[in-house]
Amino acid sequence: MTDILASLLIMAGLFFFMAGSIGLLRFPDLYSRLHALTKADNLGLGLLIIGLALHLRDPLIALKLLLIWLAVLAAGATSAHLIARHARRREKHV
Amino acid sequence: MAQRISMPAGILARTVLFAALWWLITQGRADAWLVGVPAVALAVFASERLSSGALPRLSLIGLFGFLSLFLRESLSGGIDVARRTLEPKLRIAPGFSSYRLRIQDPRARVLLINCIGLLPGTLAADLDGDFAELHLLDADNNPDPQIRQLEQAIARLFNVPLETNDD
Amino acid sequence: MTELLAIVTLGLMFSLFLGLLRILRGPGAGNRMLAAQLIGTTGVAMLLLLSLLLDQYALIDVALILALLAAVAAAAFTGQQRESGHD
Amino acid sequence: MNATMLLIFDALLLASIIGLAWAALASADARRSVILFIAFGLLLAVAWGRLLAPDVALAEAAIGAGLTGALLLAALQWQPRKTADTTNSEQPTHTLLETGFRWLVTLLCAALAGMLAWSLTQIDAGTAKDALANAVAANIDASGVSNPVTAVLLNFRAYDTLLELAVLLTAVLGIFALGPAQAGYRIAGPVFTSLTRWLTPLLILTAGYLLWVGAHAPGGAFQAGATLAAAGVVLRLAGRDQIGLPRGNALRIALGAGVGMFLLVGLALFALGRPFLGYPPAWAGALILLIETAAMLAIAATLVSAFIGGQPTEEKTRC
Repeated sequence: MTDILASLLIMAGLFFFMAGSIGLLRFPDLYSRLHALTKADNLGLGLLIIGLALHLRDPLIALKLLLIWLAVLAAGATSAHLIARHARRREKHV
Repeated sequence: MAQRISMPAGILARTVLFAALWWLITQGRADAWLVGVPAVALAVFASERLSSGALPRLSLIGLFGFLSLFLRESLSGGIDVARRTLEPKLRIAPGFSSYRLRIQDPRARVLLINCIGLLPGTLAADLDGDFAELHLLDADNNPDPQIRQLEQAIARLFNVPLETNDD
Repeated sequence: MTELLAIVTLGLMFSLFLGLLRILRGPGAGNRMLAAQLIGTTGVAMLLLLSLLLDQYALIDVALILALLAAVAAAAFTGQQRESGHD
Repeated sequence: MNATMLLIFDALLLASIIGLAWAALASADARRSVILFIAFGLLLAVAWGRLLAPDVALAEAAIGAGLTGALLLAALQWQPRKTADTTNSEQPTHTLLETGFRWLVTLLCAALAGMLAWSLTQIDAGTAKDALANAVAANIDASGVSNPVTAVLLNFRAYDTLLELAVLLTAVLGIFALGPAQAGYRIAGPVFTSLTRWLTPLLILTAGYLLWVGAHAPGGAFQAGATLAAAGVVLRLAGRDQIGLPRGNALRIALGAGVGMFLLVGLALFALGRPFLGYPPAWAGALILLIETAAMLAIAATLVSAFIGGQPTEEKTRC
């Protein structure tokens, strides 16, 4: 039962990764692509990690995976803002 | 203003946090503390040196409210952007807007800026004084209510009041 | 379950492949840097899956390092040097 | 089923890595090359993981993807920018000399690749690999550690690692010969500053973990040193002048710590009537940890010195 749930979560994770990559290709400008990257990939990684943690049934490893997700989440959100800011300031100064 | 934790209590809080992280990274191995004690001490020292001031006293109920809002909103943010990318006809109308932050605490502001990027359709592209410049996936939607909701949750988390003079 | 993990690992590789098109096409450094961030996040996910598939616990540590250092690269991209002499 | 999946995965990974390498080298725009190189490093770390070499994967993730990328991006900033926007200046114009030089490099690379391919055919891969692995496995109990890679690097082939650290020390002397450090970075905005506040302690803890875990699992001084150096790099990028790098004599001690500790341990053992760096098995674990700690500090100080691009100035300007 947990394995079914884990499988579903892992597949949902892959789905969001795919969506993010497609967004990166389809969206027309840098800022819109950043939306796709941060929102879809962070959700994708989160679902995948919850799925893996359920599958592993080891709370200690699960917490470490959660730490990795938090690190990616915080770093990803910060990077996205910094890249957007970098681009925006350059636009304004040219 | 927000309630602050005194400095010794702040060092204690950091030590507990980093010791817990060390325990987690090393997966609870007891013999790791030989390296762990100096590593945690160095991390506490660095964190204290880099800190902008005393730690705020976080509210536990506020944390619960913030986390549930955060998880709900990042889920809907991901679903929203996935829907937009996968639809045969790209239905986005990108644009910029400006949002006046009502929260004053610098830490709370940074948290808000970072979280805005995970909400559906919004991304903070710059922060200039009290104004955050937002990039919107769909400029026809007014993003302010959902950000205000997040801002309120962060204010409760940090135990700080929101300015409420104008809107 | 391992079949599923293998399929998802491969799927992530396909997803990353799409991201590579953006890094090649650009335009501009900003677009390339955001595609590099995508590769970082996808790399973390792939390493976590591989650690189970190959039974290599250490790959979880590699994923942690990759997550932290990808942030350093993004920071380096946006850091602005002071003009020397006028400072 | 799984094997087929992983085979396709490998093929795609390989194609991506070669494609990125090619694109990075073929680009005329240096900024574009550097970003492609960062992506290349990220993928290479995954590839080393796939090849069951987590030690190398850790090193590649820390040094290849993160630090070298930051180093190259910083180096780009020191060059005067040709135009405000270099995004589309991808039309190469070469002089005859440059073209000749390119061909020379290509020829030398091809010759090297040929030599490597030839030597590969000369190795009786199976027996050579097994002989070495068996030799390591047979002596691992006496090495003081249970990670075979660390056993080789810090015990069986400690001379090699000592000389590697000496090479790093020489490199940092070369960097200092360039003169005083480059100008720092502008004071970063609140979001960037906040990144340094949580990333720095996390990098310190992770470096400590890699140092400790190296004794019995993938990790070690080089990976730990690079991770620690990343903390210094981020702080400098955020516009801080105090980045944990000591000045003056303390810096000299830190830079020489790796080689110094190695020599100290080696000579002390020598004085006690043992071979140079021939640890007594009962002490081997502790001595290796001691040397690795010193090596980690030296490597971190070297990498941060490389990032600031010269000798740190003694006087304090601002905090």
